Amino acid sequence: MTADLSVRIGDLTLRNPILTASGTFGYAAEYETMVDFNKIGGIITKGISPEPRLGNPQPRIWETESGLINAIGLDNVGVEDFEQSKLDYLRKIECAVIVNFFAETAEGYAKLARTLGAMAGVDALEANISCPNVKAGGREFGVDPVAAAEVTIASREATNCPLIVKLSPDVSNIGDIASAVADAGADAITVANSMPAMAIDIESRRPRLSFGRGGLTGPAIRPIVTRLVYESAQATDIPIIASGGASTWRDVVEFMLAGASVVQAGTINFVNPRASVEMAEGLETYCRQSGINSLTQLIGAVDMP
Amino acid sequence: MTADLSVRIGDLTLRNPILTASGTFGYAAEYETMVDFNKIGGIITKGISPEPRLGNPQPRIWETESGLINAIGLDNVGVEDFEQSKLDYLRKIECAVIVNFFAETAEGYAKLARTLGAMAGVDALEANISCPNVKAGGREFGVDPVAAAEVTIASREATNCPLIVKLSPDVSNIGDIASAVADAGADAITVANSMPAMAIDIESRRPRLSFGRGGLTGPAIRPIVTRLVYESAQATDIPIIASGGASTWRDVVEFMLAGASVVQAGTINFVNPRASVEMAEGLETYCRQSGINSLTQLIGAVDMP
Amino acid sequence: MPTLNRIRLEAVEDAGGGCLRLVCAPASLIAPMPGQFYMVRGPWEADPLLPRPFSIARFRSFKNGQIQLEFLLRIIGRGTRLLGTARAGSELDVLGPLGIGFEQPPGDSAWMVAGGIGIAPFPALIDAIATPKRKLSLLVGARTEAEIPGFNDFAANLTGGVEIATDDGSAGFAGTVVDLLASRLDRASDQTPSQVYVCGPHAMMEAAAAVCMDAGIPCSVSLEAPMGCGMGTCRGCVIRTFRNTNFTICTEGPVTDANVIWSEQNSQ
Amino acid sequence: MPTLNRIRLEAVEDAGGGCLRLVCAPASLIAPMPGQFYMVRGPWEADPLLPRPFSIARFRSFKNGQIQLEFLLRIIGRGTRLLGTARAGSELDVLGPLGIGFEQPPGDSAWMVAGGIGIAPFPALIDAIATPKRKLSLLVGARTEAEIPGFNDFAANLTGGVEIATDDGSAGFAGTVVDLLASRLDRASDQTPSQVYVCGPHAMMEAAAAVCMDAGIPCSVSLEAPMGCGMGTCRGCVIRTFRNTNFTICTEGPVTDANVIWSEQNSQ
Ligand SMILES: Cc1cc2nc3c(=O)[nH]c(=O)nc-3n(C[C@H](O)[C@H](O)[C@H](O)COP(=O)(O)OP(=O)(O)OC[C@H]3O[C@@H](n4cnc5c(N)ncnc54)[C@H](O)[C@@H]3O)c2cc1C
Ligand SMILES: Cc1cc2nc3c(=O)[nH]c(=O)nc-3n(C[C@H](O)[C@H](O)[C@H](O)COP(=O)(O)OP(=O)(O)OC[C@H]3O[C@@H](n4cnc5c(N)ncnc54)[C@H](O)[C@@H]3O)c2cc1C
Ligand SMILES: Cc1cc2nc3c(=O)[nH]c(=O)nc-3n(C[C@H](O)[C@H](O)[C@H](O)COP(=O)(O)O)c2cc1C
Ligand SMILES: Cc1cc2nc3c(=O)[nH]c(=O)nc-3n(C[C@H](O)[C@H](O)[C@H](O)COP(=O)(O)O)c2cc1C
Ligand code: FES
Ligand code: FES
Repeated sequence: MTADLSVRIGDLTLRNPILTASGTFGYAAEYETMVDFNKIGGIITKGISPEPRLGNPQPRIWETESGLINAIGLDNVGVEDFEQSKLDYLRKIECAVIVNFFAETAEGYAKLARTLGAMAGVDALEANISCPNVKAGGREFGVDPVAAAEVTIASREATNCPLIVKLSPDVSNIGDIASAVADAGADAITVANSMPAMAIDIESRRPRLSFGRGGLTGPAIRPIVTRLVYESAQATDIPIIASGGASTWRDVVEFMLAGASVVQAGTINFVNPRASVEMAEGLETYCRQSGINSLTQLIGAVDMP
Repeated sequence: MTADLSVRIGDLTLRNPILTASGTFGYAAEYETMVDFNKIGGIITKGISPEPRLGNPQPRIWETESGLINAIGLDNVGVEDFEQSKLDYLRKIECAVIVNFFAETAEGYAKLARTLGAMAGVDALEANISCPNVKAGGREFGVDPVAAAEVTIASREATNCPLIVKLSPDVSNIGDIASAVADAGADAITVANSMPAMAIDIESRRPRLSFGRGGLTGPAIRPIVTRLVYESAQATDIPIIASGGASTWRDVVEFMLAGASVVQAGTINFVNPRASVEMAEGLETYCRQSGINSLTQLIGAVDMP
Repeated sequence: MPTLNRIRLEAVEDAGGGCLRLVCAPASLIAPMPGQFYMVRGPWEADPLLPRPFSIARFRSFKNGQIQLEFLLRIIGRGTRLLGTARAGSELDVLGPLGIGFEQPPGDSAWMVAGGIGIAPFPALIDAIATPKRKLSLLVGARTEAEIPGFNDFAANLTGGVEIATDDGSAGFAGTVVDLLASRLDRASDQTPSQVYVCGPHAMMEAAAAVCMDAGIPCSVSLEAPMGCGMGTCRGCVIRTFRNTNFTICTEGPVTDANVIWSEQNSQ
Repeated sequence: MPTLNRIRLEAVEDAGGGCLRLVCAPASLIAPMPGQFYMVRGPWEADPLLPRPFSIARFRSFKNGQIQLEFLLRIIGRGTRLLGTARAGSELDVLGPLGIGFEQPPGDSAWMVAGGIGIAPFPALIDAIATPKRKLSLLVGARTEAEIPGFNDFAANLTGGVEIATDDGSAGFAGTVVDLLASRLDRASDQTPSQVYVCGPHAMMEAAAAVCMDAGIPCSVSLEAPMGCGMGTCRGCVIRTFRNTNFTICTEGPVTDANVIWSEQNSQ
């Protein structure tokens, strides 16, 4: 007997709760030979913008203790080329295809949501309102409940496609933002994104990244994100998607106990391209061995004092 | 020729910019055989409260990737016993003695600041308005500019002793809080404290710490704190004291380039009790070899794009 | 008085029962007391971050004043796994000796009760308290036979014998080592020990302490908790005693009379 | 097609010049092309986090189809330091072969220009392009003699000779290896190479490319940038070409014609 690991986000059913995180899995084709897409819940594309973007100059990444700081600058092919050159492949793979997107204004989000949401092969949208790595990457939306709700409402009205909103981690009360976004009509919330961070080369006295700052990801931030997931889950009933530092199936279970329904594998794809499959397989084995036949037995089941 | 590494915090002159962080160095006597107090700028005591506190039950610490989560619960001897049993020793050591303290109300802070500030041998006070590990640990003050200013004003009026205010890292705009606290009369600002975090034991389904949540410290958080230091230094002219993840003299230089005047050695004391001395010595050598004869050549000297 | 030293690892040996022995090169160190411990860290980067506490399992003093340390450890997590893969010749950072060790037994017989890797501090204890007159016994418990570390290398002075307890009955007494302790105390009333030393999981030590208290025998335990500093500063290892006071394991322990933690009643 | 494999480390050898050679145990792998690279990670915890990119330095194909990989590396930071302390018998995670490697030279002579550890991919290249007719030369530059890795083990096929340049003049030509390249091109106009292969620091490769362009000689460079994934997904290694387009080093490179990056002008 295999456990039923399926989860729902709006109308979309995921085979299992493992997604690959935006910006860490390209447009999926890159990992074709390495990852059996049948084994994971879905993939999230690199963030798509209205126009193609070259991104920031070198250097774009810098490693810190158990973490990675990046300021890629949302280097992406743009919505037009995405449809023309990436979507055909994505239509063929047998897991959910979620498109991450961002714009500079609420109307920009709405427009892109409408366009992307109407494309055959796009199963859900993830609105990134929390990118720290570009001057206008939506971050101002992610730290304010009112602005976050505005973007959500605008995107929601523009499409029937399941809508996920991806929040910023650098807030004092993520619960307020989570519930504002939920009330505004999001189907799920991703908690969270990279943490605004910085590293400086003491020889040159310049930041390690050309952009100056960047976003910290990887195992270093997982304990912070676990707390954010817990707080978000306390504040809203819509599914929480954990994103930040998950490396193994144990981390997946931990995030689920904290309140996540779904977990993204991000930076760990770079360490081990098969990580997402190993997480899904590990979760399956764990559930089977522990007699868990529905993920509802795990989600939010932490026994807090 | 040795470089002049001295820095000033209000009326207090530190021999060099290395302090040991509150809660990671006890009341100094514990490290007597290990650390030459003549070699560092000063020590900060464990946080002192109006009454003695036993702290939280076991478990109180949990290690994560390059980080440590603690929820000690401000286990401390209380102000009375501090004066009676700890201060005599502290009066004898030849570096600055800074007393970290916290209370539950602005009046509580003021009262404690008055008492502690009047004690001979206390060179400066550090008001902790950011402890995530107790139900009333001041954290509500640390995330709101108005409340932070209130506590600062109350403490400032109560004592002439140099006053440092220690801020929370989990805010969207630390600059606002830094400048509010500076305007309210603080002599310096510590940026920051442990990051609210959480870890769960997937076997027992209980948090790894008895308190539920805890604070993440250590190298994992340094890139986040570096960014917070930079933002704080942009917002105010009073000295910034960096606290979060410093491990080596290179990290000290990095924090100073970002805008710190002083750097605290915290969790690294557990990894290497001599870390603070090694940082001070390394900084000295670095300055000498780089022809730096005043720290003003380093502080805030990052060349941002 | 603890010092921090970087010591070369001379050998990493299989100690049986899924345990391994780290043998350090002789170095100019302060001699530990049995029951004291060290915070040990290998030559890796920031993960794992903290050093790990290990009891001194055995040590030798050389004529030139140098001391050779030996640790016995069970691989249970990330730190111990990495220590297990350390290459002879690599260096360890070793902070210690730390805490309070075992005292001499008040009389001519003593029993040591080990739960699993709780056996670790006993070789050094035996070396320190063995006299021609003293009858020393070791009781070792484990879930199953395969998890019992070897003890032949230090069994010579165990004139009172060694007894094994396994939860699954795969070797020796079938049951916990505390059950074995209780039954042996019943059995051997003529030779009641003057002191019982216990090291193992917290709950096992509490149970053993209760058995000793009932029998009116002094009981020393070697306590365990996650440790950050080993020096009394982080407050990570602090436990609450029955008096609702704090007990700092790393400085007031790890070895203490069981009554300090669990019972007002003095066993005398 | 890259695969991810856990391979046993057979030996860690001193390669001279402060460099070391990692020799992997033969395994069932896809044979790489010279100039391709692997993302390599040792058996440690989460710090360092990412695997590190290393060019294939040399490889052997065995009759049973197994492939033995060899890497040549300079210890410059945390990851390479840990790899240097890895114990023979320990395991490496190796992702590859990745990217685009070197092409055969269009004619009968080729020069390889190495800046420091930029020598790494050339043993494999020499193995692949050496023919009895071809004259192959190696130009190696370093700051000082002590930093030049040994090359005797692969010098046999360098029928065009080996020349050394040191910034401090401690061995061979006094100056940069690009100066050496330029002066040799002047000197040896009769034997102008059909292809120059360059590997070294970014600025050195750009300068070497300019020299080749002036001389009208095709120039291949092996580019370098911090890499996260090696698979084109993280976008960490992307550089801007002179056309203001993006070039993804890990998938479109690391080896490319210099003109793709720096100049419109075609060298032909
Ligand atoms: C005073 C003292 C003496 C000890 N002596 C020995 C000995 O001689 N031989 C031996 O094998 N073990 C001994 N231990 C237990 C040993 O310290 C742990 O097994 C070890 O820290 C586990 O580290 P890890 O990284 O492999 O495990 P992980 O589970 O990966 O460690 C994670 C964290 O939990 C802590 N931790 C996990 N288990 C324990 C535990 N049982 N006790 C304390 N902290 C724990 C670790 O220190 C670390 O911070 C002793 C413990 C103490 C307190
Ligand atoms: C395609 C390619 C092939 C390479 N082949 C070799 C080789 O065969 N032999 C060899 O010795 N080196 C080679 N390098 C360089 C090698 O990857 C770096 O020296 C190594 O990553 C440094 O790691 P570290 O942890 O020791 O240094 P650290 O400085 O501690 O690393 C910190 C971070 O910076 C990155 N980084 C630091 N220096 C470099 C650099 N020069 N290039 C790219 N990233 C860097 C690291 O990947 C890491 O993310 C190659 C690089 C690339 C891109
Ligand atoms: C190199 C890189 C690029 C990223 N690009 C995007 C992006 O385009 N859009 C987005 O919403 N998040 C992006 N992220 C954030 C990840 O999707 C993820 O939320 C974050 O990395 C935290 O998870 P992790 O610790 O598992 O990596 C990026 C992260 C990395 C490391
Ligand atoms: C075990 C522990 C106890 C601490 N106790 C206190 C405290 O009592 N008061 C306080 O202001 N900060 C306390 N801190 C926070 C530290 O002073 C410091 O700000 C934090 O650890 C970040 O720095 P680090 O990463 O260098 O450790 C404590 C930290 C740790 C790890
Ligand atoms: S281990 Fe830090 S106080 Fe005991
Ligand atoms: S290394 Fe990730 S895109 Fe090239």
